[in-house]
Amino acid sequence: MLLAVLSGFLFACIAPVVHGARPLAKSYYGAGWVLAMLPAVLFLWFASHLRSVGLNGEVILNSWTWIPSLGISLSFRLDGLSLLFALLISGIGFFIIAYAGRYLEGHKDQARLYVLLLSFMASMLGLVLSDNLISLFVFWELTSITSYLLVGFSHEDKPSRLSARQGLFVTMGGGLALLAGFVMLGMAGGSYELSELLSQRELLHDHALYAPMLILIVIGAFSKSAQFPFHFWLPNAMAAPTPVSAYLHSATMVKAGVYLLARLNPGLGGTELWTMILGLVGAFTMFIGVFLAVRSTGIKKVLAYSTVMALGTLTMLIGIGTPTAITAAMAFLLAHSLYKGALFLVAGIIGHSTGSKDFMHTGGFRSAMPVTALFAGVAALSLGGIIPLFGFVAKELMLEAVLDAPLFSAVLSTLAVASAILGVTVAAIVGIRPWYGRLAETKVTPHEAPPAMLAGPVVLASLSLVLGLSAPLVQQWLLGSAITAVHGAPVEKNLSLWHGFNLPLLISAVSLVAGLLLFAVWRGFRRATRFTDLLAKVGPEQWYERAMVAITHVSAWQTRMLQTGYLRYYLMIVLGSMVALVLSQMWTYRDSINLLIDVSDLRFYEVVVAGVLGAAVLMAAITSSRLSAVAALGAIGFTVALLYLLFSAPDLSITQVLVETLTVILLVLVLFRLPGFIKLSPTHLRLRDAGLAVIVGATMTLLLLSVNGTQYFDSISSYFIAESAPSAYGRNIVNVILVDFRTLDTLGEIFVLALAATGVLAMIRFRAEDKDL
Amino acid sequence: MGHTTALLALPIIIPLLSGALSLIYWRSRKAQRIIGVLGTTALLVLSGMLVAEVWQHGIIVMHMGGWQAPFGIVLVSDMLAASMVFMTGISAVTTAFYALGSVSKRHEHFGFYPLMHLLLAGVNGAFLTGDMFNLYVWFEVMLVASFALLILGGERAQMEGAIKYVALNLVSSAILLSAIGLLYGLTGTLNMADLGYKIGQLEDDAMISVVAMLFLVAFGIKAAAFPLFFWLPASYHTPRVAVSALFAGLLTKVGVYALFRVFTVIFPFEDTFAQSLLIWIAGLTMVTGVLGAAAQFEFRRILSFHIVSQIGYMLMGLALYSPLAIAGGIYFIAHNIVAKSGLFLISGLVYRFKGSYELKELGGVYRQYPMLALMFLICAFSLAGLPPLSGFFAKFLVIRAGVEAHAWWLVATALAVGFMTLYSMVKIWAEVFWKEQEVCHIKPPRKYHGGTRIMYATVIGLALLTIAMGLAMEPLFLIAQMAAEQLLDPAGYIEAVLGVTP
Amino acid sequence: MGTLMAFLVGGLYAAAIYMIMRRSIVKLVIGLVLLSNAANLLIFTSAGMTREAPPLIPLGALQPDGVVADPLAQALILTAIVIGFGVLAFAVVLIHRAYEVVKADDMDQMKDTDT
Amino acid sequence: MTTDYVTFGLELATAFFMLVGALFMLLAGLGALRMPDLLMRMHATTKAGALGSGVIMVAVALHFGEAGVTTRAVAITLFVMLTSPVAAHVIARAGYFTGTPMWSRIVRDELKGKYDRDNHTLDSPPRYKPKATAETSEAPAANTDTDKKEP
Amino acid sequence: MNNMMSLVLRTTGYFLLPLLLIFSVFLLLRGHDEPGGGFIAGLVASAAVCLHLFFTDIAATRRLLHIDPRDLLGWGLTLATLSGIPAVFMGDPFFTSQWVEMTLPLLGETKVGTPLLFDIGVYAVVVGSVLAIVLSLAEAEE
Amino acid sequence: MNGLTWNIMLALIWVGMTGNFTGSGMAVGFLLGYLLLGVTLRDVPRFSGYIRKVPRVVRFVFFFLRELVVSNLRVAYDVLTPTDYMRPGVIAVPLDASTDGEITLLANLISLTPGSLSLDVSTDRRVLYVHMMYLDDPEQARAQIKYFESRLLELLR
Amino acid sequence: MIDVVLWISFVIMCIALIVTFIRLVLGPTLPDRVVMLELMALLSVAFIGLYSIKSGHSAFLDVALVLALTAFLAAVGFARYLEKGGLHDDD
Ligand code: NA
Ligand code: NA
Repeated sequence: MLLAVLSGFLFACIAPVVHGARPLAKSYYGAGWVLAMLPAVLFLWFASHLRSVGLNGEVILNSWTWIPSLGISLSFRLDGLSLLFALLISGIGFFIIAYAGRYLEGHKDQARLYVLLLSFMASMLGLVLSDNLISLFVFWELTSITSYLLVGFSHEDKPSRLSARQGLFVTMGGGLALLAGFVMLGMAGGSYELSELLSQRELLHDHALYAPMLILIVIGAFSKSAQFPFHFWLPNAMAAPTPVSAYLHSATMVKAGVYLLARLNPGLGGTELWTMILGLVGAFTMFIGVFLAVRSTGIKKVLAYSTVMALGTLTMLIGIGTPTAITAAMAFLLAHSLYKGALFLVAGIIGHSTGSKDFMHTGGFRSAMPVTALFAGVAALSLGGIIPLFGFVAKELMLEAVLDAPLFSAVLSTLAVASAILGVTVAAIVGIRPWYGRLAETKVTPHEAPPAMLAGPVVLASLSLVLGLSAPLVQQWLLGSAITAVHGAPVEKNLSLWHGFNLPLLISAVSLVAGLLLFAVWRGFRRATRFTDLLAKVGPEQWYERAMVAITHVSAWQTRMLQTGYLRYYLMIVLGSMVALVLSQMWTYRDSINLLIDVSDLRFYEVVVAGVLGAAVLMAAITSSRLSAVAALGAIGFTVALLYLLFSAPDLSITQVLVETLTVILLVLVLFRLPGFIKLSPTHLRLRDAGLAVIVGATMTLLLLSVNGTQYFDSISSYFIAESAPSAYGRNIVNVILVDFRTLDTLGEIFVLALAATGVLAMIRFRAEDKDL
Repeated sequence: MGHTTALLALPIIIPLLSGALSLIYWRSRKAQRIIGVLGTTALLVLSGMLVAEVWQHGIIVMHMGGWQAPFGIVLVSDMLAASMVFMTGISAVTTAFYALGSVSKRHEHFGFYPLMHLLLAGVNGAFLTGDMFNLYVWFEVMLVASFALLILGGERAQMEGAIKYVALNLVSSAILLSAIGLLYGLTGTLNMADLGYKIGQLEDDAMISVVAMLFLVAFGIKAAAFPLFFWLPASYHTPRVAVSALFAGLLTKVGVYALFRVFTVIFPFEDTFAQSLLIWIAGLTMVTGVLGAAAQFEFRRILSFHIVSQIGYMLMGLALYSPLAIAGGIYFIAHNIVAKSGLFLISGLVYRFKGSYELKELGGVYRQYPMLALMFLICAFSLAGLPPLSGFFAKFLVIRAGVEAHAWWLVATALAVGFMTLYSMVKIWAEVFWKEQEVCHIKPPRKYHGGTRIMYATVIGLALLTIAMGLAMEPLFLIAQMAAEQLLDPAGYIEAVLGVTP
Repeated sequence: MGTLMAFLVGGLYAAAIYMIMRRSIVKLVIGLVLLSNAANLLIFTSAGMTREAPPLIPLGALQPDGVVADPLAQALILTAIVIGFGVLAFAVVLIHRAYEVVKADDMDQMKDTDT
Repeated sequence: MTTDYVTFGLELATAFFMLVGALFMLLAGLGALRMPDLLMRMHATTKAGALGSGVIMVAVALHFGEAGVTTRAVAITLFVMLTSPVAAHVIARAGYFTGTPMWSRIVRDELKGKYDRDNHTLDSPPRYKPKATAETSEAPAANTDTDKKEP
Repeated sequence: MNNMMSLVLRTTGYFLLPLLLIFSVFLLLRGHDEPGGGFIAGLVASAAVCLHLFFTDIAATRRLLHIDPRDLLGWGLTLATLSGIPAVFMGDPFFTSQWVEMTLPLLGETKVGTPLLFDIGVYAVVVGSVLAIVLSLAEAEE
Repeated sequence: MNGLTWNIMLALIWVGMTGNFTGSGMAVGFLLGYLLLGVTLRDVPRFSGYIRKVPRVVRFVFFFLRELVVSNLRVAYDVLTPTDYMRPGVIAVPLDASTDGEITLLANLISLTPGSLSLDVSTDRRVLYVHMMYLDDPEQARAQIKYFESRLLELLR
Repeated sequence: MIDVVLWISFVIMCIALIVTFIRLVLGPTLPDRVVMLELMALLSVAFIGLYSIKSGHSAFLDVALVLALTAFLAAVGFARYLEKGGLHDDD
């Protein structure tokens, strides 16, 4: 299974080679077919498990160690649920890649598209096959990344870039919540392996972190699956070329969230919180999605919003969690993937063959492109939930589940019925509007699509019909085990095309009529509901936009406040922090700190030297002449040297004298070029700075007084005094320390000097002239 | 253990000698280049051997000059130090190779190579030394080398940035020096293990806690922690990009390392005021850094601010003070060195092709240089913490540690900051790589002449490394874990150095 | 003497900080000199000061007679003085070049790089 | 007994020289404080300063009575005698050159106007020149007492 | 002919220069036993060269030096670093002092060791650095 | 080989023979050597100059020291009394000294003696400008300095 | 006796130091200040002499030796600066 996942990445790597390969060079779409062989093979490989996994309900586990110390492994799990998804991903992937070969024929970035599509497919496969939360998350994020690049495929257009960014931010933002949730889940369950986690339902439900972890995971899933309030990114992601949209929206990425919820249902599901969040949000999303679909006119937009509806439905069903609901969810999932995949490809064909991108500019294409029209119609029927298509099966089950929902049945049912009606309208818009009526004026003369592009819609739409007719078989071979996987136990619910006359059927019939009526007054309906645009102004998309603006503003403000460019403010903050920390700690320990104030042992000449030093320091600080300041530095140098001398440090004293002399020479050499001091700051600022400076100084004084009063241990220097002559053969202990006991310090020190000299040379001799990097 | 091996000193001696030789051969570019490549490669190899050595033998100690601890200076390598030295080696090799293609004759003539070597020596010295004052000395070596590298070129922006950089870093050095002096006055010793040992014996260590604050501030400045980071964004974008990359990769990490070292061995951190403080510092560092980046529209400035925010994650590892957290922090350091250096180097290539660092003026790189774009994506997504790159696991570790410690706000901050990092990376991607360039001010050099190829190679190397660090996480995590366990058990360190059990 | 030195050192720090915070870059350098002296004297004081007993061993002896001043502190300060000198030399030339490039002695005209 | 006298005599001499030396140093300081202009201050500092420190070195040499110390004391004295007039000279010259104001009661200034400010050459007065062909026509920039700032 | 600095200074300077240099070597060699050592000695030597610079000009001072300060820098650093290496061949840690006892004319029994080499390296580095800085600054001045 | 070198060699030999490697040993050796030279080689032309010069040097040193002390006392007096008596001024002194060494030594010594401070030497080295504290009579002051110069030159030539 | 004289000498030296410093502050011109720095160096030499007598440690004389040899360099530096046309008075 690892190979199944990795092969996608490998193919992605060689895609550019294949794309440019000489035998295929004449017809670039040829590469599409070649590369499509990979998903085809994968599809067949997964299909070969239909008997064992699908029919017999086996679970195949495969594990490769990755980071065992952290409980992260590359473990894969092929059960009904992952098989269903894997088949959808690889199957639809086959058509998409083949389609892309033709759709973007001659496009300069076609090779990159292959790379991205294949990587994306591989990531999706990894996601649905992973049995380890963290590796699942890895693939989860990979799908976000690849989809970002796919959505931004036409990256030279700004809207395209913005949409890609929006999708990325929403899904990644959710991804972060998901990560936190996963970490909590792993902590609560003691493992990241799904196989282990899902069997600990009780433990998880009772865990103190159940609610937060659930909410975090749900946020992650919702953002990916475009649940309200994250639904807005999906239609915007329509900037992508059609094969991309189709792939993203039919089978794959957007369903990742649904997949995750379904996957975790046995472990986390079944609580009121679960049902409440998933059920209500799902239902609301379903309604919003379909409502907005009807309100839109752009071909892809309509399809995208209808996808939102489907995702809402799925979420709602998983939230309800009853056997019927789970069955409905799986059926709906399959149905949606088929018809939506077909319809997106059809949308692409319309765009490709006519140049139209809006339903308002379509009509009457049936004669020019009959095959497309036919299969578009079939897919639309499935979308509308019309018998005998598989969509019908799914919709009936959905209505049944909603009606029997243990919680919030009334709300859910109301929304479900409303959505069913609008769903029919959407189906009509898609299935009727472009094909019938007056022939619309188009940029391109309508023509039938080539086989590579037609293959997808034809097969997928046909499957909608075939599967609908063989619903029980589908359950037996495929959905049954998936349902078991989601529910955590086998389900006694049979899938069939015909349930007899019951309430759901009635609702279906009513909604069919109502939906078609609504289609008839589509324009009017859209006009009548224009008021909802006002709502959009305060809707989640606006939140997103505002957040983006807020980030810019807040960050600019913060930078203005903090990174002012004024060294003195930086110093104020730095030193202020230091003083605050030191003083606060001193205050905390005020009882055990012992300030030593003892002036009894002073000698007058020491006081005088110190006094002159102090006065010189004052002079250096307040003089208005820089030359006086330098002279004051000289005085400081001499007095410091005297202090060192008075306290038994001849080497220091000599060094100080020499360094001071050279410092003065350096300053004098440099000052020649510089202007005199100008009084730059007004008095109050100088007082403020002086205040801070005095506080810093006082802090250092306090520190020193307390350290003078405290000596915890004897100094190690007695060792040097004792060993200098006998072991190091030197009588000047300071020098012996420098060149023998602590050679490394001195070594570092001379390197500092050398570095300073090198820097100085560079500064003086190196003028900024050449700009080459 | 007291295992003595020359391996311990070589990561300092080699760059010191390389630097000295490069200074001797300052007239010959060729010699300097050869020394540059050989010296850094040797450094990498030796540091790899050092890691292996520590892995096998635990903490190793060398008593420089043959003087017993705590009297002489000891070099100590636990796993933290060894792995930091190894990361320095990686940084060194990339810089040296990238420099072959990118550094101009004049830069070479005025000391790029010796400065680079000595910067590395300072960094490694700081990592390996077991003596507080010696740490100060190596900090200064590193600092002055960085000063000189920073101004190499002499442009106005460099001078302006350098003045702030120099002033603030010198203030921090003065604080550090004062803190060391006070600590010496209190304890009469400078050896870290001895300090830890003696302070551990104290009943009343009021003044120690006070002085610890000075260390926190001094190293906080070096590490560019909130609110002490100002010098970094003011200057890091001004030098040549090979230099920026080296700085970004290494300098602040040394400050972080020092915090890790000092607040485990000398002032154990658990349940102290300093720890609770550091939690706040970590969070605020992340946030202010990332917001700073969000406000920028210049390639390298964005990257510079992100250094700050990433420091927050590393500090978070220390602040949480659990084995996992510290391992996470350590892994984060390693990851950041790779990813951040890579990004800076990429910005240099972009500059070479497009002649600007301003997002506004850039564009079209994805179309013209897809390989470069891919490398950027890898490094940028790694920085933003996306799987399966090293950044993801770095983030994962600290977040998991945060969750385990129930540090909810810190976890939330870390996650949000991860998002904001993505924000900035996407901004760069969209503007520099996706967008069409309006006007190109320079004539791009021929696409693949020798220098560019070497630059490319280093960038690719780093990108592959960040992938590899993610994929081969297990051994790295074990190393980080070992480092963390050693850090959290100062007794082992003390015993290795002093031969006494506290 | 430690007490007096504590106040002196405090004064040195205060003056140094005040100078570093001025707008004039020349004052910045003077502040750095003061800062370096402040830190050195702080170490000197903190280690404890001894009168009239330099850490030297008389010719022919193996140990000094009597108590001598702390040689380690002196060695540290010596190292610090040298480092301070190197850094200062760099800083002096830096302001010199900065003045040439910016053509002003005013820190307020050197804030373009930050934002 | 003899050694006691010698010791006492040495001590006495030491004390004397110390005191004298210190007084000379004080003199230098007071002179510096009180004198009205730069050059006059330098009279005090150069002479009294050099002498004072030299005298104290004599005291040092007497006190220690060791060859090594004596050598060093002599060396210090010599160095002071060597360097301090040079220092005085260069400062005086530079001070004069840059027009440091002189005391208002100066009686005579034969140097006035002899410096060439551009190439720093110093002319000698015509009467001391080998041939009496004094070119009075060349008029170097005036160096007046009030001319504080150089051009 | 440089009129900038006076004849008096120049003449005294030529006298002081060797004096200072000798003094610096003296400080270097005795540093292990009395106040002095490589650093102090190096500073004195640099001061001597600064003096020379002050009474002559840069060209003359460079001629006086014979060697570029940058070379001095590099060699000094190398010498100081290498002085720590012999220990390794004796099986000791880096920078363990190695002493050779020898009888020298005039000085008698003398111990000569790597610390002296190290100190000479320090001396060279100090002279090299200070002169590199001062000379280049002086050049920039002109 | 001139007298001084000989004298030093004799002193060294003395020190070597006595084994007394100290300053005082050297001084004794030097003195002995000088006496020996003075007694034995007085008439050898090569050494006669040296032998005559040494007492002059000694005398000059004492002369100079006296001047130094006197000058200091004078300064002391001035410092402690009101400034009214001072008549400062700059005079030009023509030079007989011709070599750099002579001029420099003279200038430095003048700076160390009472009431005078060398300012500068003219570029043609003919004139020394001296600042005087008490310039009652410029010619007298010039003569004073010329006398000083002659004593010095006597010693040097 | 010698102790008493030492103390007196120290007192005198201290007064000298203070007085010198006052002139250093008063200036008024750069050359004045430089002269005072020179004097401070000489004062230090003398002070060191006294102190070495007081402490009995001749090692301190080495400091005086260095001072005597090198302190005048600062003055020479200043003089050079002035002659090159630097401001001598920038109050
Ligand atoms: Na203490
Ligand atoms: Na050694």
